Amino acid sequence: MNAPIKLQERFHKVQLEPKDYRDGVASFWCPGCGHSGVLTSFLRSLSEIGVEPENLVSISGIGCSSRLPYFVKSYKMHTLHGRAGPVATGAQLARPDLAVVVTGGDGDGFSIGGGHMPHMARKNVNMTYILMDNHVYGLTKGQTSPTSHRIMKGSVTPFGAVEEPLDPIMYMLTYGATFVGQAFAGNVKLASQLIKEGMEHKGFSFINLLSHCPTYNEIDTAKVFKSACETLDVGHDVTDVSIAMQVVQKAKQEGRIPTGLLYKVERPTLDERMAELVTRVGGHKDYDLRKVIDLSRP
Amino acid sequence: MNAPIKLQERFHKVQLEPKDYRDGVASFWCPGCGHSGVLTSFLRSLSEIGVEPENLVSISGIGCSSRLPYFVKSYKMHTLHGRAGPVATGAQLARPDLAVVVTGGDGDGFSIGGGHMPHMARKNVNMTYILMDNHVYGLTKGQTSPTSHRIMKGSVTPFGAVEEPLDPIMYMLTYGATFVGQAFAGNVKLASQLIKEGMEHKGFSFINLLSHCPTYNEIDTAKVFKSACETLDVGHDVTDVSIAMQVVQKAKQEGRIPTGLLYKVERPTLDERMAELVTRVGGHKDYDLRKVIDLSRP
Amino acid sequence: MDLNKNDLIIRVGGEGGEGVISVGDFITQACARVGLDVYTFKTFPAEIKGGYAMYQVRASTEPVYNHGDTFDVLCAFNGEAYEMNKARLKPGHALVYDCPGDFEPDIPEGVHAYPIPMTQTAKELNNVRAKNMVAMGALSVLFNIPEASLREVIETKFTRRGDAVVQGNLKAFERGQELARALKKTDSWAIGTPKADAKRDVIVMSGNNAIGLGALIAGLEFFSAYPITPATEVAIYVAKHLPKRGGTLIQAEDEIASISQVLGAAYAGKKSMTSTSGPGLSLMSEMLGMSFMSETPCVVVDVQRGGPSTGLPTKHEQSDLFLAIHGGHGDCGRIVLSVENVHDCIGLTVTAFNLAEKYQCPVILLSDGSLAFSTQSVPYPNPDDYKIVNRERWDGKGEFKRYALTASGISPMVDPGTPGGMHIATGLEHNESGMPSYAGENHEIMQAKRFNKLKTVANDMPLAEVDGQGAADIGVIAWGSTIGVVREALQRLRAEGCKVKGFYPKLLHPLPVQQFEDFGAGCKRILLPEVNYLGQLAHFVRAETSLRPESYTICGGLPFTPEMIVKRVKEMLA
Amino acid sequence: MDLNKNDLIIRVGGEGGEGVISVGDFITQACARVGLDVYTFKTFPAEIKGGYAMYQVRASTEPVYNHGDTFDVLCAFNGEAYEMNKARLKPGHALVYDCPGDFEPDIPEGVHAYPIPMTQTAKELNNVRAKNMVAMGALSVLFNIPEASLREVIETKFTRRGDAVVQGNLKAFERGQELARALKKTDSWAIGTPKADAKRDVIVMSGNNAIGLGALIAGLEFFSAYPITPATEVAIYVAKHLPKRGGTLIQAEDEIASISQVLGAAYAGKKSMTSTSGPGLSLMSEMLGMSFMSETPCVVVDVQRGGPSTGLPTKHEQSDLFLAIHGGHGDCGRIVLSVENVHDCIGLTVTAFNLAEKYQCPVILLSDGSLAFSTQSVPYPNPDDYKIVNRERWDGKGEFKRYALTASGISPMVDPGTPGGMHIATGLEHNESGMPSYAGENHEIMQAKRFNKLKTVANDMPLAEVDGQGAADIGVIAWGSTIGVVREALQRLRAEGCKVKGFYPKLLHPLPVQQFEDFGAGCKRILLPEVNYLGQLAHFVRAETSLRPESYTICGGLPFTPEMIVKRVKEMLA
Ligand SMILES: Cc1ncc(C[n+]2csc(CCOP(=O)(O)OP(=O)(O)O)c2C)c(N)n1
Ligand SMILES: Cc1ncc(C[n+]2csc(CCOP(=O)(O)OP(=O)(O)O)c2C)c(N)n1
Ligand code: SF4
Ligand code: SF4
Ligand SMILES: [Mg+2]
Ligand SMILES: [Mg+2]
Repeated sequence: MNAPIKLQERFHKVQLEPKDYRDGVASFWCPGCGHSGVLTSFLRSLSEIGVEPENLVSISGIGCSSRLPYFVKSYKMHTLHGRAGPVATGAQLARPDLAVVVTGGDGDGFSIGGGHMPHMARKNVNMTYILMDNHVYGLTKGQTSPTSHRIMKGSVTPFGAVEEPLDPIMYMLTYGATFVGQAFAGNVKLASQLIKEGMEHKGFSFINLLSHCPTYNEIDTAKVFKSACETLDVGHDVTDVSIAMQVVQKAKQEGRIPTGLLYKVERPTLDERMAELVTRVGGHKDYDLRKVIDLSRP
Repeated sequence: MNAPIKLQERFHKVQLEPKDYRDGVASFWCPGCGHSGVLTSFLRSLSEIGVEPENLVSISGIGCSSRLPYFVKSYKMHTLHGRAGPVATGAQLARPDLAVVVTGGDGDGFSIGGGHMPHMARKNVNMTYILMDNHVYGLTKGQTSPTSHRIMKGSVTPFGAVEEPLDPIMYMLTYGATFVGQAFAGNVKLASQLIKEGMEHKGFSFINLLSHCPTYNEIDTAKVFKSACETLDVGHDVTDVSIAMQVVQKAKQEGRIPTGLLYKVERPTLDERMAELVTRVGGHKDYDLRKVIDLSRP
Repeated sequence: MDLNKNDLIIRVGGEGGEGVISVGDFITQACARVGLDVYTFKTFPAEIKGGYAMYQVRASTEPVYNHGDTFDVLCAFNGEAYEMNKARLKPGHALVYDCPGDFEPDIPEGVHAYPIPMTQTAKELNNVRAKNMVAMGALSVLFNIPEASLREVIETKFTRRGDAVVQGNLKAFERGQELARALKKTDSWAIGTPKADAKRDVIVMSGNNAIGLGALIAGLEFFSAYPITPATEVAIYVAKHLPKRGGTLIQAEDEIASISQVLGAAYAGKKSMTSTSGPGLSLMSEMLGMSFMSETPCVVVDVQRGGPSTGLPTKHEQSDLFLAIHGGHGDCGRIVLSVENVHDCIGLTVTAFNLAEKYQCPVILLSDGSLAFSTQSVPYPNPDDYKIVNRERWDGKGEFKRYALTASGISPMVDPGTPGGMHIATGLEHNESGMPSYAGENHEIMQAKRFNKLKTVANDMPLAEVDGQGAADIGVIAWGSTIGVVREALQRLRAEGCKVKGFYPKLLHPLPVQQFEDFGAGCKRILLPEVNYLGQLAHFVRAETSLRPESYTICGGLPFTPEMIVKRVKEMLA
Repeated sequence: MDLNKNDLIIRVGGEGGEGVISVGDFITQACARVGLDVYTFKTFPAEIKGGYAMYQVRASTEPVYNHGDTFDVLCAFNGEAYEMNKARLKPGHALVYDCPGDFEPDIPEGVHAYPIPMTQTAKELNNVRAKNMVAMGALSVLFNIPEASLREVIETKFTRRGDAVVQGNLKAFERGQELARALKKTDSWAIGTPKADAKRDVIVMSGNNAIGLGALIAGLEFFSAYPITPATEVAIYVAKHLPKRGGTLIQAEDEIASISQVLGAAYAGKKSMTSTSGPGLSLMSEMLGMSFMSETPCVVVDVQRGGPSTGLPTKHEQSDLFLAIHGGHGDCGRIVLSVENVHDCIGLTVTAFNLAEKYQCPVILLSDGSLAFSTQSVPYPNPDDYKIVNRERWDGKGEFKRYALTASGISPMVDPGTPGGMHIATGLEHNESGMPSYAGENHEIMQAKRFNKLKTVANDMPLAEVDGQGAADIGVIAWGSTIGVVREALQRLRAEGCKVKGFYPKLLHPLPVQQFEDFGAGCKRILLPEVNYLGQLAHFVRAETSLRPESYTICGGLPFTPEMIVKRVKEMLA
């Protein structure tokens, strides 16, 4: 039997331009939408990683952001609102040799899909989750999302949101993601670098990209995002989760958004642990089922 | 119009014994189940709070733990697996003058119900959530729960759990719960004190009670829980979330479980913010609807 | 056609953001003001910004029941709007279009064309956003749209933005009028003159807003929803007005949380509801079973869209009936209502609450994507005219048993906080006190209790409307907004001497079987048109009555037109 | 009764934890070993620990199709077991009971009583846990349960725990035999002697395990589930054995995650499934629509329990058919199969995978609570004897269009990683390439594609079994484990000269309409017994065929018995 191909062996195989990873359909986003920056960054990182498009699986839920896979040359699934994570988990476990990337919105990921997030992270599913965080529901035309500021007036909350916004980065650090980064979507250089590193990382990588929605979010404009973003100190220790959390908490108090790679550690991935089980029982595709059936003889 | 009754005015109204809060039905738990300790603690705190049973609403999902409301004299709902939180949120918002308490299991709260947890906490719903954390699925006869240790062999994971357990306390600190405490279910003194304080706290209070399941969890026995539990330093600053997180992280590394009140702050509750909206628009029950309808005249 | 005299249909098309929707709204309002009956129809671009938007206004001196077969007048703001509608331009139609614009229409033979320099004039006026006002001015002159009313509407609408804006828009409007007056009118299309006794005490609302209003009238106190097209506007309307009544609206983290919160609030004694579309209703399946089992009232509005799955989120379909009636494990009851028009959206929402309170079970109200945004004129709804039902509450006497077996199957409820009424509401099978009981006999008795009480639901509603009298060659059964289409089709068919009858149930579950049988008994054949693939209501009619309706299903994202029904009935008669 | 000669039913009852289940299992195994046909039935306590547990074994020299009307022999380990069954003890029955024990039975007239000091003897042997072995020893002597086989089974079972445990149990077993030999046998009940040609190459499995085995035979590669009674054992079985085949099993955070993971894995080319019960199936409604719309195969096993809502989690019911067929918004297709017995659990699970792969849609397999834990002897399933279908995969030629319109409606799939096959699987309405398309015509074409392909499903399965020949006065249609009950009832009725026929569909959706019609044509009246409140299959038969079956519904948490069917048919004939 051939040894299974490892995901890492898929990288740096081809030399393609970013545009070679662009699928032929026109993007559907509004002019000036931050999501376009995410797409640009994603395409650039794919080019740098050098993965064959057919070995990339791009999965999303529902939202403006979740349209992204249509614009990328790859295998792809456009699933249901909030369910990209578990669908991607299934695809990744089925084919650990493929690069699996989820792209989706703040509502998709942290509102309806919020129940799945902890488990992908703590199980360390070997995939990359790119959150296109515009602090609003774009596709449904402007309601508050879990990352919206309290002052924001959504269409369903005309008097302003009533709750504290959540911080995706803090959540993911708590959940045990093994790679956590953040960037402004307009900063293609940093964003694409984080995506590249995240995809190369063995384990669950989470990248929060602050992506402005000029149509429905008047508060968190590109300008606001840009000026709040502050790159991490050069000496930032990415292996200590407490430090990462403190950085985030401190920045928040000061109204800043820390960007760059916040946290990165290694631990066994879910598919590795699954493969371990198979090895432990001497399992293989042609294992004689009669041996199993015989166990039920009276 | 009478000023609405505030929840706090409901307390210290009656002098009842713990047993007076016990409903007549026999408990259904196995002998030696930690959940019995939770019940004892809950009854004791009710007696100390002195709330009339009819002003208490006790809500649960599904699990061994979720049977608890049957044993408490109160208004109560036995809802669906994972849904106690949002059901309780609805009840609390409908009747902010009543004491609303959720009791439920680790699976109920952090597996299927995990998507609701962040939102109750960050919205600061004025209720108390008691997690009866036995690190296992009791009612379905012994599968791993999200808090199970990796070495635990659940019936569906006969080779051991494949993921890192999650820490309910860290989650709740991250989610923005305004009151977070922890105790061993067998420590009725501490547990009942925390429940009492949690119920008296204005805002979302979360209390994690480590509750052994002698029938399906051989690892986390009462003895193991008891010896790992360590009360917080007397000087612990409950108002600083970073300190609380550090305490938890440090204890985890050292194999200890910190118990006592970890965190407590005040901020407006969801129902307060809702009441504010009503005030802002001059709303009241008898507002003439014609004024609304007139807005749709052509 | 004789029936349609004094009945004009204007379609305005252009790029989203060009003010197409405003023009449609203004015309609608102005017509309603003078006492005309209006019924509008819109389609939105799939894109968030830009894309083709369309607004069609039908205004008549007679009651209008639907958006009509096709337009009489097309007003094209741009080339895309022209292209989208070119195929429908038939001899006799009028075309008003931007000229010079981004296109050169190739005017079909017999079409009356009126070029108006909309863009250019707006530019000349240094007010590019007022292009739509230029168009509206031209339309008002060409087709007799009540000018005074239009001016009033413009003033009312723009007042908030200051006098300069009002004047700027009025000016563009007037320029449009002048431009039109300079043209020679070759067609005879015109908005009718309202009858002397025309009812002017009306409001104009969309279906979604009307559902929100109905809920307020019914006494709504708690609302929780998660945004979803095309239902979000129900929540938006309620969000604005519910606080005025002291009520609470929550945007939840998902639909499961919404319906859960609704049940919690309902248990706590409040009239509670949620609104959603198909995907959300699917997610609520489990909790709706809890509502039935624990006998906790709730109202769920489902504004249907094109399915299955994410499907066609902005398109019209009536395809959630299977889910509404059968969605949920176990034998699980509920009441399902469906609305015909905006007027129903108010009244049947009140009914939905009344039934939920009386029967202590889930009530699902089905609306649909075209009705969601269709604005219609309806008589001013006086809140005092509605009968409001509140749940039967315990009288405080004797021992309280939440699930007491009563003759009607309805057991009084009690609000938390009431001394002596403590009990548990549970999704487990239980005895009269609410304690779990898995005894076989108990389950049979309790299921019978829960289902038997629903047997009288039909008695609480007016009989399903029968449209027409005597024996019929063809009986047409319709539901939802298809009813309005059938009404007009049958009028036309009868005008041509056909023996036809209509049957318009609003209560779809439990099905009022005897009423169906009575109707069917007077018809030789039965047609059942519905906008879905499988013929969903036809399925239930076949399963529960002796009727054998012939299904006529379409699922192209649009409602039926009267002409389609007329044609099919004639084929059957041929 | 003649038919039941050589057919004995023993019921063992006691406190959960006393070894009731072991005794039942041992007797079952021993009987199967010697070539008897066995069919067992269990009920579990609602409590986690303790409470009344019951295990009934039916063993026969002839094929057995169900658990029977009632027991012939009752073995009561304690007073509760006696109390629970006292009312069923009829003259002629045998009662074996613990004496001295915690109760003093008041032996009914005509009952053959055998007091055995079970507890006392176990204590004397210093082996209190072996009380059940004492009882089993007594039973073996009294009712001719093959002794040698029982000893073998005991040895095999306890070997792992060491020789001392084996010997201790054997000793208790022997003491039980001695105690029974000392009693005078007054009844004539005895397990039959297997025929010379009895099939001994059998396995003994529960329904849940058999579903797991069927999945393995079908080529299962990915399994994700969330625990739920009574379905968990499917996952437990698969968890043990799937890694041997290199496959992956995941316990997900909830049912929505399970079905989502299944779809992801299926898209990635793997045969994937989940198992659940009603509440979980409700939660999966939305994602099942995605499976249909995106044409991604999946197999979902629903082991039904008492509903609605949390209902009666440990009880038997067949009440998820509405949900299985109609659960999900929009017009949403799927294939629904239902199993009769353990043998079907293997074979129909293979079929479920084959159909999912061929038709690229959700396949729901319905089992039920009593079958879940019923162990039955079935012929040894040779994996090579099963036809295995794999999805049609793209041949790599030309341009790949995922949703290509083909004559069959089935479009080849392609595994990720394949050059040239890149495409999107989407829940939005789409064109042949998968690109979103909301054009009306496209939606109509694509819905037709997805539904038309399902029209041939019935051809891929054997014709639904017709039990009996010629014209019948009464035809009985049954589904699920009710079929086995009807089989025996019809045998008895025919033995009494009644003209009866049975019809046993396993494919419930799309309904094989013509087969129903053909069956119905030969019957004067049709009875349709099912264990639910609303008569769910009867609903579909009425909606989709011309038949008008008479519903016979029960929902007391237990299956039908043959006697109930016999009685009802006779009433109809009277
Ligand atoms: C079950 C379900 N509920 C609701 C919706 C409606 N819906 C579509 S996208 C969306 C939110 C989009 O916000 P986000 O995920 O932040 O993405 P964005 O559009 O901002 O990029 C919602 C509520 C849906 N499609 N499915
Ligand atoms: C939708 C749904 N899925 C699954 C179940 C089955 N179920 C009941 S309780 C439970 C888990 C119980 O574990 P936990 O919440 O930790 O409570 P415990 O019994 O340990 O106290 C599960 C999976 C269910 N009732 N509903
Ligand atoms: S609505 Fe906002 S998020 Fe959506 S495409 Fe437009 S700008 Fe982007
Ligand atoms: S199974 Fe465990 S959690 Fe459940 S009642 Fe028994 S000991 Fe308690
Ligand atoms: Mg967003
Ligand atoms: Mg637990």
